[in-house]
Amino acid sequence: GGSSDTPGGTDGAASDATSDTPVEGGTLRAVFAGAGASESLDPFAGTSPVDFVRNDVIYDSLFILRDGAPEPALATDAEPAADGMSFTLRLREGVLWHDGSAFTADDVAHSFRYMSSPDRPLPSELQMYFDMGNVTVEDEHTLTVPTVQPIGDPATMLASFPAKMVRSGATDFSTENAIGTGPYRVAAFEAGRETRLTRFEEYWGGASPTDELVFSSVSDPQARVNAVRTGQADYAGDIPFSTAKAGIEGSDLEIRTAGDTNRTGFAFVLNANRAPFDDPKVRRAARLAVDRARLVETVLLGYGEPGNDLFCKGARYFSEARPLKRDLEEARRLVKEAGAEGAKVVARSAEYEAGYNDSTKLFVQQLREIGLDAEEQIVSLAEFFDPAALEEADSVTFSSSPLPLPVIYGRMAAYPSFALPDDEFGAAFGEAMAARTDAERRTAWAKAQDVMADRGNTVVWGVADILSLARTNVAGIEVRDQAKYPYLGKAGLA
Amino acid sequence: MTADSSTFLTAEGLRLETADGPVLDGVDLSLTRGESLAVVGSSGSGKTTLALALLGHLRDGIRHTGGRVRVRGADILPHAPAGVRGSLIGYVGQDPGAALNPYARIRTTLLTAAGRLPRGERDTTVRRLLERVGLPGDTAFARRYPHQLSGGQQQRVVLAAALARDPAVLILDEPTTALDPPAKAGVLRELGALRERGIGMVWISHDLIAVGAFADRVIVLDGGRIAEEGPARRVLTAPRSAAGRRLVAAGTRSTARHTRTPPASGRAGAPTAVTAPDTGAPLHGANPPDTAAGSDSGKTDGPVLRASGLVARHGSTTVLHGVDLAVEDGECLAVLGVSGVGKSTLARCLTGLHPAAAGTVALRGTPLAPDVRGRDRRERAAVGLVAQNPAEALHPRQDVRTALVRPLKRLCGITDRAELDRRVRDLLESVHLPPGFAGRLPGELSGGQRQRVALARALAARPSVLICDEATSALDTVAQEGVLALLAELRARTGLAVLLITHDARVARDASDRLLVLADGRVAATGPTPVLLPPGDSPEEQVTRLLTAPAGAVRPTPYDTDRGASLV
Amino acid sequence: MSGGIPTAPMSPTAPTAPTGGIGTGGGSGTSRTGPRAAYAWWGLCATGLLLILLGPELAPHGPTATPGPPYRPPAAGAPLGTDHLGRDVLSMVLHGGRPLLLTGLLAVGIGSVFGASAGLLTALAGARSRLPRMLLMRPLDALAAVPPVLLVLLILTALPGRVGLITAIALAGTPLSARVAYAAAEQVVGRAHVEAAIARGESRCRLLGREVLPLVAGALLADAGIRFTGAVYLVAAAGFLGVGGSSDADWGRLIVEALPGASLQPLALLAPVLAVALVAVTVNLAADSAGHRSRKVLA
Amino acid sequence: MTLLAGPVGRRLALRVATGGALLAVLSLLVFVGVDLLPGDPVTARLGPNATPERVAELRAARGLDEPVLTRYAQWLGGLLRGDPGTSFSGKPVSEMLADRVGHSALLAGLCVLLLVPVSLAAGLYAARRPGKPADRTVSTGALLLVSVPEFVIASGLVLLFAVGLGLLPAVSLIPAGDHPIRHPDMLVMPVLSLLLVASAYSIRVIRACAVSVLAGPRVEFLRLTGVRERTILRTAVVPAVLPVAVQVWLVTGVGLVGGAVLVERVFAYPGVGDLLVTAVLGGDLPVVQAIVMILGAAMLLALVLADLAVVLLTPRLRTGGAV
Ligand SMILES: Nc1ncnc2c1ncn2[C@@H]1O[C@H](COP(=O)(O)OP(=O)(O)OP(=O)(O)O)[C@@H](O)[C@H]1O
Ligand SMILES: Nc1ncnc2c1ncn2[C@@H]1O[C@H](COP(=O)(O)OP(=O)(O)OP(=O)(O)O)[C@@H](O)[C@H]1O
Ligand SMILES: [Mg+2]
Ligand SMILES: [Mg+2]
Repeated sequence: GGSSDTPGGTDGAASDATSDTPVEGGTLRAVFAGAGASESLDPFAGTSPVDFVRNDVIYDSLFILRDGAPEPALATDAEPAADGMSFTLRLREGVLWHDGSAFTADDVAHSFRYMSSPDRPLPSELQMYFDMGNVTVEDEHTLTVPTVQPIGDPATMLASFPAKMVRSGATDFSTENAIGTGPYRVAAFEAGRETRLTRFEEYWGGASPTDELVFSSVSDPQARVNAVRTGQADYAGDIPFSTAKAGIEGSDLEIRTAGDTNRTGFAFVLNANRAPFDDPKVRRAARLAVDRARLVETVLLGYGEPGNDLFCKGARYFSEARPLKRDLEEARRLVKEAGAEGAKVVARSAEYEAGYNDSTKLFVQQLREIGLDAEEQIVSLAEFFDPAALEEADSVTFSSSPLPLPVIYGRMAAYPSFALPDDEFGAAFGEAMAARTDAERRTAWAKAQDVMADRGNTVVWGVADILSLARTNVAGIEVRDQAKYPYLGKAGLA
Repeated sequence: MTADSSTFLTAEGLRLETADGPVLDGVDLSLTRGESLAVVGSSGSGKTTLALALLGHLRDGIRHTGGRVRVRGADILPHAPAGVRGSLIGYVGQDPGAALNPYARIRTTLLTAAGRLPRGERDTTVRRLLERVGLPGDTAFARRYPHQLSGGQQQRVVLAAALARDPAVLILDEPTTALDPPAKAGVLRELGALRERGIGMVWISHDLIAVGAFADRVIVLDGGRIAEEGPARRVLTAPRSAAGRRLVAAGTRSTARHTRTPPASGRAGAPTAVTAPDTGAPLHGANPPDTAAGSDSGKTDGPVLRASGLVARHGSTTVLHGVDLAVEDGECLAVLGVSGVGKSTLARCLTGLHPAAAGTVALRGTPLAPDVRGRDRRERAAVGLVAQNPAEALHPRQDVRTALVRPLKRLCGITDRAELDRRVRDLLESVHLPPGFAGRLPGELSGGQRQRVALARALAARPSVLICDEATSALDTVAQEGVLALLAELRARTGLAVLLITHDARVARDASDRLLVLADGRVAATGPTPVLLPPGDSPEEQVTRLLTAPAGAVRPTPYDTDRGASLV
Repeated sequence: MSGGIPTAPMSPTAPTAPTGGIGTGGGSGTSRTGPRAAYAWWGLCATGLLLILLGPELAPHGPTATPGPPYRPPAAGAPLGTDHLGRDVLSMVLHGGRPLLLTGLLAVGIGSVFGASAGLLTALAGARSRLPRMLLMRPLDALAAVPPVLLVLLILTALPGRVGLITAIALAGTPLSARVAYAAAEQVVGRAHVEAAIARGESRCRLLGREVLPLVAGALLADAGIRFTGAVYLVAAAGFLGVGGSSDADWGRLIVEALPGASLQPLALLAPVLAVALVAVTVNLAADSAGHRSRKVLA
Repeated sequence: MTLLAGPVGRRLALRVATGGALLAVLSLLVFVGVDLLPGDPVTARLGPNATPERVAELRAARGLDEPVLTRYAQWLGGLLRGDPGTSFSGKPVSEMLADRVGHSALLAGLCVLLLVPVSLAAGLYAARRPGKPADRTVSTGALLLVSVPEFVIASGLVLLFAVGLGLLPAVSLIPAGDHPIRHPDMLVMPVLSLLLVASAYSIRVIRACAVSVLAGPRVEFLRLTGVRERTILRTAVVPAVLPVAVQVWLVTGVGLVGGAVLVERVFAYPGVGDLLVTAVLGGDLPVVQAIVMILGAAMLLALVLADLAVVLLTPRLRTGGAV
């Protein structure tokens, strides 16, 4: 069963998880945004939706996320040591690689080393938590993994970051050598164009329904829509709101949402390290000033709802609180009180995702209404995350899908311009990371998010639906970690 | 005048106008099959306009306001029906250089004119056509492009193209102006043969002698009207109209010899010019000459312009192999040579437009840079050139005034507006053009008018040496006489030296002091004109003899030796 | 042309005013649009120009105002509806003309003048001198070898803002302009009147401007006219790449931004496209008629 | 006549030599210029996922903290050995470019192949009727086409032919392992969109040149001698127009190789233009540098060819005549 059975909050859009179950056989053709020639079968190299979606069905992780909670996959258990400074990883037995060899602890040790190698273009973020080079293999199916800070819930971390398992010794991921344990094996691959995958009959989780999966990379959203519309594909991921709003004629097509626990939170992260947002009052004023309804209507075209300034709605331990009401009077008062009237505010943005720049433009106007001298700074993608420039910016436009809370807050803490310098928050965050039981974690996260809600530096103004276009008979599509990268290992045509 | 049944081409009451007035007014004309009709008239009298009208074409700016032109009874104005031009009426334009397609080889031009031919016949057709006009028929020549031909060669190619389709009538607008006497004789023979074969001709010419030998009937145009018409013999011997009388008189009278002033040392134009009474001198009047010609610095002995050992190449072929020449103040040196021998190239070498590959050009003893860009203002002003092709020599978008003002400003440094206007008026007057022409564009001028503008432009800077490359070829006899008289006067009064490149034997004989004959890229002969072309005989025949004589048959004359210059 | 020349009354064929020259020009088939039609045409152009230049003053809303919901169809307050941000399309179009026109015309003007001069100078120097070829054409070749998008990026990095944008567009257009000019002039420079001018020692400026330019102006104007639309979209591309220089309401930007929602609010796309098209057609036809005088003679 | 031995051969040799020198200059400009582009390839690649320490680490690992000239020398060395380096995505640049350059060249080549007859025909058609309604129609039509951006035209074509009529595939989803040439149905609309946009420039320039030639004395003379209009066009007008037109065609064609970004996007065509923009946006400098070098070399080659074409097509220059 899928995770997102909750019906989509938006009228006219079907949920991604339909009640139909796919029938045996056939070919499912799906189009996703790609990264052109830099796409890769290396499961740690890809950065685009099609990379994630493709590599998800070729390779497996140790744990997967389901409803925000870790679920065993190639590993059956990750048990932290008493001091939290290491954990024992037990692997599933009877798992076969696509070439027929058996999956063992050596493969895991190699995978850990490979993904965290400093030579990689994108060394795994897991090394912020685990000492991945110093894994010890206890036996064929057991390993011990040291950590760099106390980690109470290693399974969640292993599930949250792309940590696919590759065969021991694998460094080359050309079409012939892209060997995983997943439900599909590679038949043909051309970066930026197409991947053809055939079913792996010996898959440990039970063979998939569909004979063949074909993924095409199509960067332009309208082109993805056109591909489905004209029958060149069955499923298109991540389509624009305007397409949905305009509607698609054709009785066998439907626009689906990933459900309201799988929405993307859109935010402005305020730089709490410099004036004026170093003053909690001004931060609060900005949150009071933002016209959430208007932003949702304009930027999301109504596909979503106002946010409550906390990231990761839908994730585990998320604090549901009511969004602040817009109150310009109060906001102006706070600004005046903080002596920040006419303060210069630079709102930095790049079109990292659709809607960044538009929301920034509107935000700037709204900030001006409360007496701040706001101006947008729209830059190219390549410049966007330049650390020096980020430190100079007062607000950075940002978004996140409902990642597990440790991931998002860990990331923000690591970025000086995103971090919230607040002792209370820091303590609660540390507690949450080290907590070993569910209850402890729940209280610690509640505490941390209370601080964020009170004087935090994130203005999560809305959560946006993730839309896809599918033929009505496409079934079995699941959301695991992020709805933009759905899991198609169980999908097929009904 | 009504056309009888054999009439092929008629014009009835033809009236063509420009914005300024009529160009042709009530012209009646008829041509029967096989007849040869000559149209003569002073420059600008409307001959070319008439010829074009007979082809059903009006130049821009000319309107058809009355009368008609018919071919075999069908109107061809304002639009000529397909099939008239080329196959019925062939045309040889006044300005071949401007007419040939620069992108087509000679062969292609001829084949295009000949129409559809079986593949096998093409080579022979091209050869036959080229040989008919006295050009080499070999493949290498047929593969040349127009820019690789001399002016005379170009003209003959155009003629060959017109013959290609054996039209019923040929309209020839001054078809021999750029031809040397032997070549001209050849072409005339060829045309005579055509006439024998019953091909009609309308022939526009300034060359009354050729006309007399050739035409059945002559029409004299004057200011766009027919001044008189009649059998050739009668019109040329006893013209009844004033215009006809003028033309004939000028054409048969031996131009008064303009001998050069004695080459006494120290004699120069300067004192003469400066002290000249301010009265009737249109050109070198009130203003002291401001060029080297007039300054006293260069008043040394010896020639004003001397070239020695000039070698010139076009690509890999050498055209001039070491030419020596010298012109003295006030002297007129005529350069003769068959068409294509390199006369224009020589002129361009002297002016620095075609840098010589070897040899020197010296102005009053000072060597000049081979490339005109390397010469200073004085040096540029001192050597004037009237290029062979007047149509190309004038900027199509610049009016006559601008053409004349530029050298005045640039080379004489005159900036005063009134002074400029006065000089422009004087210059135009000196070449017998009305001052109103200052506002015209070259496209609105007749061929002869353009040539006179080009001449006036060359004179504007008051050069010490004037190189005239066929500067009178497009002029009628009256105008020609005027121009030669002007040159003579300038020579006498200001010491202007003239290098006269010409095919016109009569001009060479009557206007020059000395002759220089080019053959095979070398100086074949040189000497005083009276020696080489003694008066009396037909100058054409003498020149033909000179040009066809084996190299070295004519020896340098004592005149050269006694000047101490070895010229051969 | 002939202004100020004393024309003697005796002249049988006194020259007429300059219009005579124009009227008689134009080759065998050129239209003889009367002066009336020409005035009407120029009047229309002038009106359009004025409208564009005054546009920002006429616009009912500011360039950043968002008076309505996004993608609203035409209604009383907003005759062309609103765009993706809820901005009034009419106002945006009115705001977008002036910056675009000024940037475009300036950039194209500079680029074409520079390119044409380089091309003409080189053609004029001819085979005799390699120097202009080496100093002008070869560097331009190198410039041509840099893709325009990258050129824009590089220049805007070094020189942000409108000046950079103008420089970038001008430079992007220069190489081809130079080549078109060179190739066209190459057919003309051998003519005897150019030689005569060289022999007179005319300055290079005069040689280029008076002797050669009029004979190749048609091709150059056609080149510059089309380049103008190229400039419009280079401005848009700069915006698309997130590098500054263009204002919010440049028509190019408006078009790029309106495309995703074209099915919801086609007017937001059509209005700026139409505006660009109108200006492009006008600019080009104006260039044509300006070149009309000079292009009749080339060969 | 052996062309290569004559003046043409000398010119060509010289041009090729200067072309090589220019390429060297270009390489330095490109490397340094691209390096100076704003943005940091490492942060651009890592996005918000990286801590500053990791960024610094990665910069060191990629050798980005060495002086630019050192890196240039290394890069140039690699280039000469046929190795343009490694993309920030970890893939060898050569592998990323391998097919895409060819695919884009195919698109551009097909476009130019059609552009030549289309622009000649339209340009001459208009030029023969200057100022007449036919001329206005062609000119205005061309201008309208060029002023509508290519992605609007491309989208319009998709709406018409793919979504509306269902005649052609909306997206060029070329199967893995296949060459686009094997799927002509997927090439039709991309080529057509490029053609519609690119032809305006050629048409206008050709028209302008042809108008002046047609009004000149040579054509007048040919007409007077009864040469048919068609022959006049072929022998006198086209040759005069070609030297200019060839420049435009070649430069347009090469420009399309890297410049058809938006059309490639609309049709998801696997070309190099999209890659270039993606790489620029993503700060993937090695890829940008390699693409720009390839496009630059192609452009320089095209320019050499264009120069050669002018010489070959202008008899006065071909025969090495006077200035
Ligand atoms: N650009 C050129 N390339 C090659 N050959 C040329 C070129 N120009 C002229 N020639 C050749 O050089 C020779 C000399 O030409 P030039 O024009 O000097 O002759 P010319 O004596 O003036 O003849 P004409 O009396 O017919 O004008 C001719 O044979 C001509 O074919
Ligand atoms: N397009 C024009 N516009 C205005 N006037 C013109 C035009 N063409 C010719 N003329 C004038 O018409 C008159 C006749 O010109 P035409 O060319 O017929 O003379 P022509 O008899 O051939 O003279 P030439 O012997 O000098 O060639 C001249 O005065 C000339 O200036
Ligand atoms: Mg005449
Ligand atoms: Mg000659």
